[in-house]
Amino acid sequence: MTTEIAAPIARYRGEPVLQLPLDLYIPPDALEVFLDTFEGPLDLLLYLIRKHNLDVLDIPMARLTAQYLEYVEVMRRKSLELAAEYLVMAAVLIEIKSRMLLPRPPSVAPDEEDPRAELVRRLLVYEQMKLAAHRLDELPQVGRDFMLVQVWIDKEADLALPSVNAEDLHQAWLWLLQRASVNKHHRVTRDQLSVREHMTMVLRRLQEVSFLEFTQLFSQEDGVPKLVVTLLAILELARESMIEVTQQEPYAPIYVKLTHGLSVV
Amino acid sequence: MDSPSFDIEHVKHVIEAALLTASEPLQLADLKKLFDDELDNDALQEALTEVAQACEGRSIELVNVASGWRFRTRPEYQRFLDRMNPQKPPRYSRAVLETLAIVAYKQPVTRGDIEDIRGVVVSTNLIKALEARGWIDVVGNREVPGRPELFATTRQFLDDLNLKALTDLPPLDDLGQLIETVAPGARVGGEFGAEAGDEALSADGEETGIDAPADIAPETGPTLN
Amino acid sequence: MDSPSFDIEHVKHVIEAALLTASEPLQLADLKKLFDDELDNDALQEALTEVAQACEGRSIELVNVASGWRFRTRPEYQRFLDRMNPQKPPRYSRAVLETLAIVAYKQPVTRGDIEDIRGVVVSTNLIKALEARGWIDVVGNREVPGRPELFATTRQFLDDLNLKALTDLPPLDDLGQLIETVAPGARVGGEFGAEAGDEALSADGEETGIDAPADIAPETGPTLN
Repeated sequence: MTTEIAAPIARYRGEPVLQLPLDLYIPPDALEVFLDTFEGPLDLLLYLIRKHNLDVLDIPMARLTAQYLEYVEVMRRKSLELAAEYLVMAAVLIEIKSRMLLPRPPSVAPDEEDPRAELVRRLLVYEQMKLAAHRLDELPQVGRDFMLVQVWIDKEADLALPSVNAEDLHQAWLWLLQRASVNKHHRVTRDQLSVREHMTMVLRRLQEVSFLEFTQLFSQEDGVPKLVVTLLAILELARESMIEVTQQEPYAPIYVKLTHGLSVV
Repeated sequence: MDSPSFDIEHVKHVIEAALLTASEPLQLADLKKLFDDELDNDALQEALTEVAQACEGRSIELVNVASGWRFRTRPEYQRFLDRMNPQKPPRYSRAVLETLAIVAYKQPVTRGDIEDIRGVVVSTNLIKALEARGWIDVVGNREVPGRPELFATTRQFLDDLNLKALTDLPPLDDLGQLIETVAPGARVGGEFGAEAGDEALSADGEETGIDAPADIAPETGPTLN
Repeated sequence: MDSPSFDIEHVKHVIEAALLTASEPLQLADLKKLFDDELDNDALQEALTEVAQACEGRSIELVNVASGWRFRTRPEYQRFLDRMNPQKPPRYSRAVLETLAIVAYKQPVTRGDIEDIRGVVVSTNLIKALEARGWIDVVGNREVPGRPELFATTRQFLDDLNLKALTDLPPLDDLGQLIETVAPGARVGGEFGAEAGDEALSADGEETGIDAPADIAPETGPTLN
């Protein structure tokens, strides 16, 4: 290179880069987050290429592969959950690199592809879509950037009831997550739902009668899972002070009733 | 308001936009929220009157019903609208759907629980509408001051949604991955120095948050979440 | 029509009432049903133009989207409306947005196509979220083993983004331009000189197929890498 040290070899985000960073330094604490920042190996590779201002048509494979592997290695050392795609890409990079090291006969057929061509094609197509996604998100969107007009029609005969399906509830929950940023908090799995469902069932039964003996809430035909779920439901109801569980003395029957014994609602 | 910057034309336009897009009638208190500067009732009333007057001779009118102000079509236009009729079933508002989702997934819940999760007040009308539809009902009271009613979904809800049990509802486990939880600036994946720190923080917050759900699901303890 | 009783004011009012109350965009064919007398397209179009003009300077506007005509609020009023109603649709994660972009620009695509372009597995939930939003749906199957489903964007997707056709989407950067992203002076030549041997590739990328977008167009079907 004829360039003197003082002349920036590139500008990255407006900052002059005087020297190419020798490695990609990732603060250990940020690593997991760093991994989350990328949508996969292609995204990571693009980042490395763009960050170092590499020529996409002439990717220095040895350098890129080394950095990529270093990154993957750190992830493994940290025992982070490493998506399989990252390992597959590592193999692809190594393969390309080794093919490039093979000496080429001078009479190389003109139609022989550069070993990097396929990778480059994928990177560019991905980058194209990544940019498109960004622009798509910037388009004004109904409900977010503008609203639809809906004027009331005063019409008594209109008894058509809105319909709802399970997917609507799914979508509604997404809205909730978004607004409250509660993503990790509301883990509702099938098991928990089942407990919740049984809590409702127990409450409904207690509404019909003022109290029940504990054992009456269980039925022998129920399988073990159901018995357990029912027990969990009763415990949870008691914990949330929705029911009272009482026992006069040891070994006496246990009674369950609505708190305050109110069956009138 | 005698603030010199009070621009009645602007106020009218904003009010009109709100009234034309609201799914329910709006009260003066709702309309006030539209503006940063405190707007007094007189100014609002004046703007409403002018918006109403601007509708004269048009097909819609601004009316004040029990629950607030709303636009409606003038009855004489009904016969034309009927011709177009392909009565598409109306859709529930997002407020209704969210409330229903909370009752379905977190039952039994009080109105307070719903409000905590949604972050907004839940109107009585909304609860009543779901009760009238036969989809939710009261299954008890929680033993806390005020003894709030506990709502749960009904058998009919399952029937109408063609479900056999609540467990047939779509699981919600990994929905969190679908929405943006990081700062929008972080998306380009370009620089991660400064932002990485913030994200690390929120990642931590999330983990500890699991043990302290009190702010979102008050009475529901850690065991169920 | 040149019927003497043709009253454009009346037509405008009726059209406006229909558009203000409709839950979906209306097409000319829908609007025609509003009138007993046959109304020709020119007259309707004229009335629509006048209704649209009457909105100038107001907070709503009449727009023509993929499924027809409808009113919407102008985006500059959104910040006021947000104050009253903090509920916003979810801001999707990059994974969702990239998937949406691939379906929008490369449709029809299979899940496998999406995974090939993104280089990662695409979760079922992600696809479901876009389907539930009504933005993508299945339009067929590709005739290869497994008959994978082909996804495309819906009319509602265009409507929700206020677009009339897919051609209104922001244009893609062409691949050639992405290659140029590196400033000419920024070549790293020296340091990687040893490897930079094959100038052939960078000199005429065409032979390598990099400049030939046909290669990556959806028509190439299942071979799409």
